[in-house]
Amino acid sequence: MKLPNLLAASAIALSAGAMSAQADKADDTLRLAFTKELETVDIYFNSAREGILLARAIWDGLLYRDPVTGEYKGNLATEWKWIDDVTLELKLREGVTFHNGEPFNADDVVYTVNYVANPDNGIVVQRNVSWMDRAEKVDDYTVRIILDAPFPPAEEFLAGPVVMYPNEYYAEVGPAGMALNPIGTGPYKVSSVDPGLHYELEAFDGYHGDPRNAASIGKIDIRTIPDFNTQIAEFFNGQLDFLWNVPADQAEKLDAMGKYQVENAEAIRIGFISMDASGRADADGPMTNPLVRKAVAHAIDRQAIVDALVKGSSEVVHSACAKIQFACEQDVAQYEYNPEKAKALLAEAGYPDGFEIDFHAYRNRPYAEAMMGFLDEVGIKTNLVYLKYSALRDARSKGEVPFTFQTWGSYSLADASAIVGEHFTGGMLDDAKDAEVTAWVNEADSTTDKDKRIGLYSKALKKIADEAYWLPLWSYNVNYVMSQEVSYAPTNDEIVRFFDFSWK
Amino acid sequence: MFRFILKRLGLAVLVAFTVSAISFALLFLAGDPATAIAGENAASEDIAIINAQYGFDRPLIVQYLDWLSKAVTGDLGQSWYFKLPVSQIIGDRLPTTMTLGLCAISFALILSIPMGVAAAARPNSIIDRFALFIAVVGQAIPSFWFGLLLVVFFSIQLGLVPASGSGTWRHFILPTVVLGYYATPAIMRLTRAGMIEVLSADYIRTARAKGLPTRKIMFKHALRNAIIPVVSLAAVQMGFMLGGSIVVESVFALHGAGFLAWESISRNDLPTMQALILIFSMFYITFTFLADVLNAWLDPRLRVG
Amino acid sequence: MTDTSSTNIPISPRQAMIRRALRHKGLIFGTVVMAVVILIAIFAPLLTEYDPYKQNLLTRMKPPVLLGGDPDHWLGTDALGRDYWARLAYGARVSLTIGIVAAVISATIGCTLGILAGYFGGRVDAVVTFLINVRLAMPVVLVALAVVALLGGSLIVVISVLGLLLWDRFAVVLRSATMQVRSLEYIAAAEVLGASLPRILVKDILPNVMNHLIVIFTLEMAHAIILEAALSFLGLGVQPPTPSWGLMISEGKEMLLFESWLITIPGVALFFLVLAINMMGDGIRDVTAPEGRN
Amino acid sequence: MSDPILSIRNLTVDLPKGGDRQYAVEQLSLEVAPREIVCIVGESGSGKSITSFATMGLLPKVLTPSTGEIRFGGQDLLALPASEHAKLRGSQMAMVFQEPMSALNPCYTVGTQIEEMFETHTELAKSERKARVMKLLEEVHLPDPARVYASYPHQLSGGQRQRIVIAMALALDPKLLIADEPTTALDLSTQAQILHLFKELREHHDAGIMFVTHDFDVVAEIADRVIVMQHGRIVEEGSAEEVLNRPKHPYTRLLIDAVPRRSRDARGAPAEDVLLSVNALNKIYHIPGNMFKQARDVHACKDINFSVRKGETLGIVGESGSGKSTLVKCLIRLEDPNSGEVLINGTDLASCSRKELHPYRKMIQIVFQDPYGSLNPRRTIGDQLIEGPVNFGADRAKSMERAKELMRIVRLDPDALNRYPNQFSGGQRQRICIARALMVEPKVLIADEAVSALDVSVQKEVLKLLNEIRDTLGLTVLFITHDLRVAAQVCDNLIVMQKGEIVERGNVEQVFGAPSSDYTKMLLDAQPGKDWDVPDISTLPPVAV
Repeated sequence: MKLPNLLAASAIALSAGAMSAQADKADDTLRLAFTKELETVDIYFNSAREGILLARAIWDGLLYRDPVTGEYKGNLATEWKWIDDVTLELKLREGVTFHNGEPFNADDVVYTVNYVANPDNGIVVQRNVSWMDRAEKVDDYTVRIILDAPFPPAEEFLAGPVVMYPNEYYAEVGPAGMALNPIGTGPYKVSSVDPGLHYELEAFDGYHGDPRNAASIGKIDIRTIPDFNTQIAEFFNGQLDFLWNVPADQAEKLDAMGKYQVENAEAIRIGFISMDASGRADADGPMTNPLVRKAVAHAIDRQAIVDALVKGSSEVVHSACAKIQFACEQDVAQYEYNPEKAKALLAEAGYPDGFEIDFHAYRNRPYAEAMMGFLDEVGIKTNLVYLKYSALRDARSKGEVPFTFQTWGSYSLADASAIVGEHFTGGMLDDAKDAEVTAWVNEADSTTDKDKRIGLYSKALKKIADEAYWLPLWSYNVNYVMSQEVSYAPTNDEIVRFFDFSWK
Repeated sequence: MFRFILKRLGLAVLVAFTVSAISFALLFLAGDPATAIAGENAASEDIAIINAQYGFDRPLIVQYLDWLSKAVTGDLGQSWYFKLPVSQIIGDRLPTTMTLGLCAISFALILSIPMGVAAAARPNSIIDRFALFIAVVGQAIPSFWFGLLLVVFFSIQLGLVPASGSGTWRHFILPTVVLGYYATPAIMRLTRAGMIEVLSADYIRTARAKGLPTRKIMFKHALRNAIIPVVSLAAVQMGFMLGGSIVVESVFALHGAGFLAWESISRNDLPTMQALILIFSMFYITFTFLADVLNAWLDPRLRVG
Repeated sequence: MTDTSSTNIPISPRQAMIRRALRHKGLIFGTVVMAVVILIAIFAPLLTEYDPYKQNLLTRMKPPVLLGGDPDHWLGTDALGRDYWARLAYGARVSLTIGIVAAVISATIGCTLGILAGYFGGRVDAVVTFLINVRLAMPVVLVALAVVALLGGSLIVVISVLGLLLWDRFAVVLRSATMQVRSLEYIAAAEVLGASLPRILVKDILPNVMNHLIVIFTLEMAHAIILEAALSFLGLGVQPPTPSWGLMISEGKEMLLFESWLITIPGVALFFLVLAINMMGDGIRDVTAPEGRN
Repeated sequence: MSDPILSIRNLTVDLPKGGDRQYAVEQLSLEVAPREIVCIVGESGSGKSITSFATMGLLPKVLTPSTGEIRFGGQDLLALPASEHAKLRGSQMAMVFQEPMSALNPCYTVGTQIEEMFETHTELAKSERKARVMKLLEEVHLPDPARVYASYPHQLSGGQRQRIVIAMALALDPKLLIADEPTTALDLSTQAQILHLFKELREHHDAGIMFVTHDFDVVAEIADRVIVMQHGRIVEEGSAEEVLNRPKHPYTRLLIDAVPRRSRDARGAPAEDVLLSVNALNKIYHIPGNMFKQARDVHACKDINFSVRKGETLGIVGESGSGKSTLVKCLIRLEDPNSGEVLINGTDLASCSRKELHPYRKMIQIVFQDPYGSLNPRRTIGDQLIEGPVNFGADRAKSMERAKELMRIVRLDPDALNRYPNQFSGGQRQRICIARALMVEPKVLIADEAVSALDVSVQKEVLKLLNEIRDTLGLTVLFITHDLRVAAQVCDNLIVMQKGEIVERGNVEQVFGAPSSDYTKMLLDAQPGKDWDVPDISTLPPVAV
């Protein structure tokens, strides 16, 4: 028992010493790893975090949201204005070229918008694009984007997932070609793609450089290493310069070694427990009773879990959205940790001895276990059903899941509609099916009046909290671990921006 | 002879067909393909679109026959996950797995056959006990733990070999050891048992009566007979390794077909999964067939009279 | 002139077996370790005052006493502050259950198929051989993963999947063993004496292939335990908070490079259990094999 | 006589501790001279094979020579290092084994295996080696040497294989040839040829031959000198003529007395009424092919007709492959005949369904050849004896009583019912099998080579027991054997089978005295020791012990 521990300890010491010898600064290459195999680099055909990282390096949106101030700036568009509720006119930046030399102009924007807005093309995340109806060319450097209906967070989407593709190239190669040889206007161009396994990026000399910086590091080398221990091993060996999404315990240990830079940043993702208030899974189930749902809320010591397990900059959340999101009302009912009260509520609800229920989850198993421990204390016996996301989502959409631990990353969109709009508008992920809430949210999402939106969301979020449809848990955070030579300031939106990296 | 090869092949096809039908039903009934295609953050309306697009509402048998008829012509379909032809993805990944499988089985054979022979030559000697030790440890140690220990020791601490990846032959050393060691105990035990049995056979006594040197008796007369069941076992193990190297491929970040299969399960990428199961069972069938041919060469009793 | 056997009557097969067993070091080692594990499993509540499910987020990952930990938890605590010794002791129950029940299921399937194929030969044999081939051509780990991934990893699902996938060796070995026994003349004699088929199978075939059955049983039991650990490693074994050793290894894996005792303790326990089962299997084979023909 | 090639003095070989005796061979001394065949005779366990293995240096590890010496070519083999001894093997001394079927490596052609002798011990060139092999193949009278050279063992018959082993032994013209029961596993006709070959060798080679056997007929056929062994000791030694006709030691006399006579034991004629009759019975086996072999049909029984009267003993004689075992299996319905009738008391067993057959099962019972394989090692004797009656609905306790009685009839201790088969010797097991068959009170008892695997002295006892039981219980016996002497001694009538057909039938005197078929004539002619009339021991002068 003792030996392997010593082994590991000495291994760490040794490799830490050897680190600096294997500098990657010398060949100007930043090496990092993905944990999952990315299905395709074409951002419109993947929905993964890894895809967003690559997309932000390779392509540009029309707008740009400053991650620090939250302010929207021009990117491929320099000016934009609303003609009416459903028409946005944009002036495009001149003199921009794609990685393959194709010049960027209004045709590219029109082609891209019309392509992605067409449901027949099967863009994976429809929500990102379905709000646009079409684009029209005014002149070579002016376009109009026509919406189906008023869509308040349009700017957020244009600064995020909606990136511009080269029209001639994309028309020729299609998604398959784009996946293997992506072409954009971004600070990095792709020099090689081994689908799912290996990506090499190179700084793009012709980058326009505003509002984002041009790349500082010459090459980015990304491998897929599924086992996180192996990633750490490679980090020790100097084969990786940068680890992201490092679990809290490991990040602490790495930090304690004093050899690495460990950074923690907030993420837009929040965790929550969704309860079967509408009785889809079990019409007479305990979760249909608000007293039970409130008992659950009182039973779990969220602060303790945040302190012990989630750590970092995470904090307990009470409202069903992320704090940085627009219209995320914070003044809602709060349920403090109080097991006695939970027991009393259960007794009042007719479950003095508690009950037994399936508890579905798909990630962060230790968090789920910790919550189960707390629930067990008040008499709620849970059977963990730990499934792959797709299987769980399938079960949820069929209404077979009474009680589940979920998380939602809102595609890094800083607007409450990205989370509330998805979960409380009567869709297949809506466990509450509260007609009133649905009406408020739908109304909010079709008006551009910011104050009105804030008011409507406030009503909806307050009711969600009062009824305890969800138990919002905590905000997530991301740990980044870097070698000493790397300089990078992480942002609070879970996005790693390669162009912000530099060597010390 | 020709007739029997045909019959044998027919049986093989039937086995492959049955395996693919079973797995098709199993995978299809248990998972929801549309969610898988849409991905983690997909919204509800995305899934509805996909369901219509791919025709998942058709009866299962129709979908299966559709798949099968295309598979026969070599069209394994498109990966739902990568949106690329399955044949292309598998083509990319198979070489890694094949390399790993061949290295591992060679390692296992090189380690286990001489040890099995030596152990059989002197039962209960030090070498026999050592061989037994190697075997029982091999059976009892979980391969992922073993793999990670090797990484800590040989890669992090000694810096002798890379911890992950598949770039050079050095990348394959640790995975080969881990996967090969997994197959070693069974092969060694069988070699030892076979040798002990063969060494007590009458023809070995005859060989000794002829005054042949011990080395020649062991390797020419005994091993050739003892190796026959080992060949069959090695074929089964080889087939198993190709599909069963998931854990090793995951630890060492070798992106082979085994890992692809496992990932395809978690992504519900049915076309890839289906194709892989078909290919793995084909491999198994091919290996056992080759083993039979090899055995026929080794053992003339199995040849045409 | 009754021919009484000479003065030194050879001992009965059972006595001879017991004598050989008492001299077999591996068997004794295996049996002792196994017995210890079984006793720990049975008497777990007496061996620790801690509840294996009781978490305490304030005392997370306390190292074992040997590594300078708190004497209250002599094997330390896990990532949720649960007593590691309590989890190990209760986990013995789960791991043993998985091994034994999965082996019982596969033994039932494999023996039935193997004995029928070996006894009847011909068409029955062809069908069974085909089934064995189909089973072998199916990549076990993949199929197990697929099923567990999609049905969720409850103890019952894991055990059933393992049980339904590990019967091939039983079938193969019992098929050939039965064929061998089938050709012996006492089977013919029993048939001529009017014994019914079930009677022959139970009285004459089964006892004589029993040693093969026991040996394969131990092997597959060990195999099931190891496979469960591998499934757990891939996140698809028994579900938490059930303390199976495989799950403990998989949970401890997270901190492999930093708190390696978290994986080492259940890893060593699992290693010794599987080692002991295998050594018992080997021992039983050694002890029963020379029997039959003096 | 010239100087001995081999002389063994005071050889003692220890047995592992815990056995029933201390030595495998004790204080053994013998000599073999050139051009001489010395037969070592004894029953199983007498130490005769151990002696030959000790000489060759092929003893299993658990057996160790403790004292004495084996002098060969001027040196003591026991003092020689193993590698030196190995050099002598094959070149100076050679050995032929009992089992030709398994004595050759199945993976190599026989040519290669013979050539290995030259490869190991000589410097001959490849072409020369092959020429020498061809010559050897001719010398042992193998037809078409070129084809045989390229054949694998499984493509040759048992007799041919034994010739290959002999050719191999002769390859380097060894001074000493040891033959360990070389003809025991062979058919009568083949045995005759191999024995003839040995006699030829004595003429053409200078080698001394040590020939180990348990069969006095074989001794009579070829021995110059005879050594009789019992319990690891030599009890008698002398010229063949002397030992065979005027044995001195009581044990030798016992053995010779046990050799079956070629005449029928006198006894009353059986009754006239036919109990069992077999009409036009046919059995065809379909041998399924495999990857490398075509499927084919084997006509194992062709139009078999015979009948047996109550109380009669009918002998069915034939070599291996003659179809006699298949016939037996059809009679007891372990196999279903393709056509024909098996009538017992007018009931046709052949046409019964399995279910209808059940009550008739007990009419015919059988005792098999292998005393080891025919008892279930995992059940007590008692449990196995009452199996039959219980299956036919009898009460367990009553059956147990009957089992005790039968144990007494077959002269075994009734207490033995609680023991397991491995606690009994081969002869005892055969008696248990007889008792088991008798438990259901059958009308017909089939003895399928029931005494072939037993030592002569035990064989004699069991035969005697069978005869007694037949007479006291009024049984009808079908006696299946390949041994003509045994058949002659116990049977009333004989049928001779060859290739699935009956080629000869009649009473013992007819068949043996005036055979009509060539095959029967050939068989009779092939018997070893035809010229030796077994002496009537009772007429010999008593020996002073």
